[in-house]
Amino acid sequence: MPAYSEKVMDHFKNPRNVGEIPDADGIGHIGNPVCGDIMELYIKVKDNVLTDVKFKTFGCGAAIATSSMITELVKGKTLDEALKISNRAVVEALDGLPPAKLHCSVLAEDALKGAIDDYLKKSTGKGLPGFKPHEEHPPK
Amino acid sequence: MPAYSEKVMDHFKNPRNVGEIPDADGIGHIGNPVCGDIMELYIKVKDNVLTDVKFKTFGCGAAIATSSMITELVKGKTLDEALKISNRAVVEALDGLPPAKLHCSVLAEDALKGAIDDYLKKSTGKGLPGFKPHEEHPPK
Amino acid sequence: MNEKRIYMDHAATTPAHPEVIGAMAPYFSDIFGNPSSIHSFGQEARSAVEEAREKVASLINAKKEEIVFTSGGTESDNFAIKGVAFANSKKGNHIITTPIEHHAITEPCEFMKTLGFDITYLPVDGYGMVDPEDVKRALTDKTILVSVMHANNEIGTIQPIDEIGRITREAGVYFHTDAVQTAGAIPVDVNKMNVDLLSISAHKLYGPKGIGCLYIKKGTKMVPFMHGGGQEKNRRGSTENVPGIVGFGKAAEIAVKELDARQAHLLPLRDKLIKGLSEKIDHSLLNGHPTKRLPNNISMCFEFVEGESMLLNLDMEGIASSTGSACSSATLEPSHVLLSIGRPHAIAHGSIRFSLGRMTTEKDVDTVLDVFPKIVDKLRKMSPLYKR
Amino acid sequence: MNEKRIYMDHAATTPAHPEVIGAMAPYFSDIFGNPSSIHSFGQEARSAVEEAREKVASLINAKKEEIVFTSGGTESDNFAIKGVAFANSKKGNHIITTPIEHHAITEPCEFMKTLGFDITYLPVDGYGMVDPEDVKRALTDKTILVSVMHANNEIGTIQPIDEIGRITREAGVYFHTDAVQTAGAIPVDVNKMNVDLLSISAHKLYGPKGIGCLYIKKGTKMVPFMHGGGQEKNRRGSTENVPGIVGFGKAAEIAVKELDARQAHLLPLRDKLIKGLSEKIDHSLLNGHPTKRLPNNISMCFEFVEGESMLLNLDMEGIASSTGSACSSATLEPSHVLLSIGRPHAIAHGSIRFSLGRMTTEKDVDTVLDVFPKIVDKLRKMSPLYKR
Ligand SMILES: Cc1ncc(COP(=O)(O)O)c(C=O)c1O
Ligand SMILES: Cc1ncc(COP(=O)(O)O)c(C=O)c1O
Repeated sequence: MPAYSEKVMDHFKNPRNVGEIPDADGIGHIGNPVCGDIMELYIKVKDNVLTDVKFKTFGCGAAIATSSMITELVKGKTLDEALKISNRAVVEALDGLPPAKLHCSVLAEDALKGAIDDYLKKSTGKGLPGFKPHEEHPPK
Repeated sequence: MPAYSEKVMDHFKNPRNVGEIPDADGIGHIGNPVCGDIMELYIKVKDNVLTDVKFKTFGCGAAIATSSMITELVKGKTLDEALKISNRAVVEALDGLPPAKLHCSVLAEDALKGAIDDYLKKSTGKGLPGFKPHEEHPPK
Repeated sequence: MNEKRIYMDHAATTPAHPEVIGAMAPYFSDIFGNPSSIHSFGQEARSAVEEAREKVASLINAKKEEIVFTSGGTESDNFAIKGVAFANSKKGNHIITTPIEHHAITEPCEFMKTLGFDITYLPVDGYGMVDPEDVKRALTDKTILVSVMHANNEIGTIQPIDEIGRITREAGVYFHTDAVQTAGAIPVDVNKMNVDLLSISAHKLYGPKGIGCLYIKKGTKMVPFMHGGGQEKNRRGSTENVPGIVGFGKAAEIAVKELDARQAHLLPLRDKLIKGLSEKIDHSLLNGHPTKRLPNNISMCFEFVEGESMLLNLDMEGIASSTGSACSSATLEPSHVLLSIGRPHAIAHGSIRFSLGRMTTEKDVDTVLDVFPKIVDKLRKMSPLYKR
Repeated sequence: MNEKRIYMDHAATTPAHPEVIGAMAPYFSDIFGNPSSIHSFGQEARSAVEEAREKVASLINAKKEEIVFTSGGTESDNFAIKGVAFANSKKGNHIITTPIEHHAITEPCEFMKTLGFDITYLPVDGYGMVDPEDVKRALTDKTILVSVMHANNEIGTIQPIDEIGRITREAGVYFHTDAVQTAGAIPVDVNKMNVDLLSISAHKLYGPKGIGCLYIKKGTKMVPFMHGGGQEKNRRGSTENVPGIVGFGKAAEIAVKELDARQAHLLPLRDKLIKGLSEKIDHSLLNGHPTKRLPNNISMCFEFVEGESMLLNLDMEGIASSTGSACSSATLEPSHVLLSIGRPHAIAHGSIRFSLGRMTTEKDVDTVLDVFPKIVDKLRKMSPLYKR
């Protein structure tokens, strides 16, 4: 059972960058309702920089907090910089997650990559090389 | 574990008729050290009446109390009257015994019968008809 | 701090009643003897234990000798399943139960499976109700035990135990019921219910944690679960938890006295909360039977939102509740109970249970009715599912 | 009433330490949450449990994660035996133990026998001591577990656990020790002792009744004993007994602090009582090892008298003791421990155990030395055996 850090609770209580971007350049959609976590990540890209990032999440406290945290971590970063931010970095930025909740950070990483993948496909015709969402949340 | 009645504790604390009768007319010896209970019952008989009864007992609280009680119950009684006093009567006179301790009353009855048997053997050459101590306390 | 908070998780555990705490107090260091000891310290403790046994027996209309104290509901359930299974394995290896039992039943059943036992899980309907006819149909000549809980801890549905008991008794098969959620909450009568075994856990009825009992009808063939010294008439080893037992006894005594009042107090509150939430929140579903239901149980699913995030938001408002979502469990599976009554995964993840208690007030209910719809609203705004 | 009485039965149970009672107090109805609950009530309780776990781990030099809370020594012992047996039955079906274990070990072993396990009971010498070489000789390729108690509850003999542990570790066989009588009484260090499993019961060290723990070395292959919810990292179901666990933690903390002082206090009292009784009463025998012995244990046999009658006479004088005579048991057999160390039945029936504690004074010892010889004298006068 979760005993969340203050950072997690802060991001859960006041999630940053909630919402959609109607004219998003890329959208990452990850997870499914069966497993109880869905994240949607919207990005705006200008000159290779993530000028805006927003999310919508259906999920537990950790799912919401990791979504919020990853948007904060990548906003203003270049795509390359953003892609270097691993799920581990998200967990660290949140002062840790209970072991049973680590999968949420993987979800967040995948949602970001999914959005970048979508952006690259739209803009270059080719997606993010090697991108394949983790199989943490297989549909049943 | 025993929760003895007040009567039992009274007879245990102040056992009646403890001792030996050096010139006893009959001696009942029952039980053995293996099982943890031994009773010796001494009787003096005059005109078919138990004029004196004494006991020595190695055993638990119930063993001592039943020995004491049976001596009190039979003292002054005729042999026939005494033989009618069953282990059950001893238990009742003591206001009951814990189930695990009922065997002690059987021991007391047998000790009395043993003493009368011994007396009859000595005085008439024939023991108490049908007397056979219970097998409650087989030696090991 | 407690004063501002609203505790609506009585199905998880209850605070010990003040009289329970008072009753236990002398037994920690004054009357502290081991009840198996012959000396006066031991005998004082023994009397206290036997007095408590009487009180617990009264709560369920049992005989004193039929009550075996355990460490709680889980031990009682393990004892019932394993005790009957090991003692009657010559007769048969078949156990019938339901898919909505507490893990304290299903896990021992699954364990016995590894030792060669067959387990039948009966179907339940959309309310989580068992059909007694299904019990009849499931019985075979290998069946040694049927275990059906009295009322479900998550969705509150109360089973037709009496009827099932008539069927098992006729078939000569032992019948166990887990009454952990019902003892002290609704009438429990082992005779009317036709049960051979019944589990109770004290901390669910304002008694202390770590103590419970298994009712074992006289003559029931069982092996001990806790093998050890000859305590509890050789049915359960271990030095008796004297303060716990005394506290349990007191809790049972209070429950007998208060039973009617408790139900009269809780039913309108429960129904007000269910009605209010259903009206105020769209896409909400009541879990469990609307009337054959624990008087303190409100279990609902709210679509498009996840349970833990609702629960944490409630907690932030000082309201304690529970969820059947199990995002935190290793399997990521939501409650097996909600799945068994046919809730799809996505909806099962969005469940909340409020369980009321002795101290719940109408004001508490009103607070929840005020606060909770806003929470759902806030979370739905954040949910990628709601827009669709 | 307590004031006049002398309690010398600390091996049976101890009064909870005042600080233990104080520590538990808030956890009955203030901080009463279920530690599995996510809300604040639950998390407060969770913290208390984890803090207590730390303290208990410290007492035996274990890691926090290696402590599983149970309902007491009996459950810990059952868990150790059955948990290892069921989990390792593919590897083997042979368990080695001793004839002088507590029933909480021998009864589970005898139960496992009915399921096809083989049990070897090692020989013990006249002091009840196990020879480590005998352990080595008894090991087979089917052996999955060795269980040898740290110190015996009746006769106080302390076993060479370290050495046995070296042998089992080398052989790759799990080793359990029942430390119910030693934790808090003498140093207990799971690493020095080379054990994989170790049982403790809180009420033997001034903690509350109904709580204990099993130390499970990391990596030990076990199945749960109490199957249920995922508590205790899936190793033991059931709502945690929070007040009990907190009390246990406090008792462990106090024990760490007081351990040296306790031994220094008890050893001279123990030896004075043994010496005094031996000198004042003819035909008396010390049971157990004279020096490798619990600091609080005086166990003796007095020929020609029976244990319960000594005990009751002591109780009448306000002195609480214990006997290995079992005239009250269904079998009428005296203590299996006394028979195992070679005491003939008749003598085994005449045993008394005094077990001292924190509050025992030299005056108490002197009172016993004054009173007890008179009791033996009185009973011998009544005994048909003494004259011979
Ligand atoms: C229906 C039911 N059975 C069994 C249990 C287990 O009881 P305990 O946690 O006291 O062992 C519970 C509660 O957790 C329950 O609700
Ligand atoms: C050596 C030993 N093991 C196990 C136990 C059982 O402990 P509990 O009665 O707390 O279950 C005891 C005490 O009764 C004991 O002395």
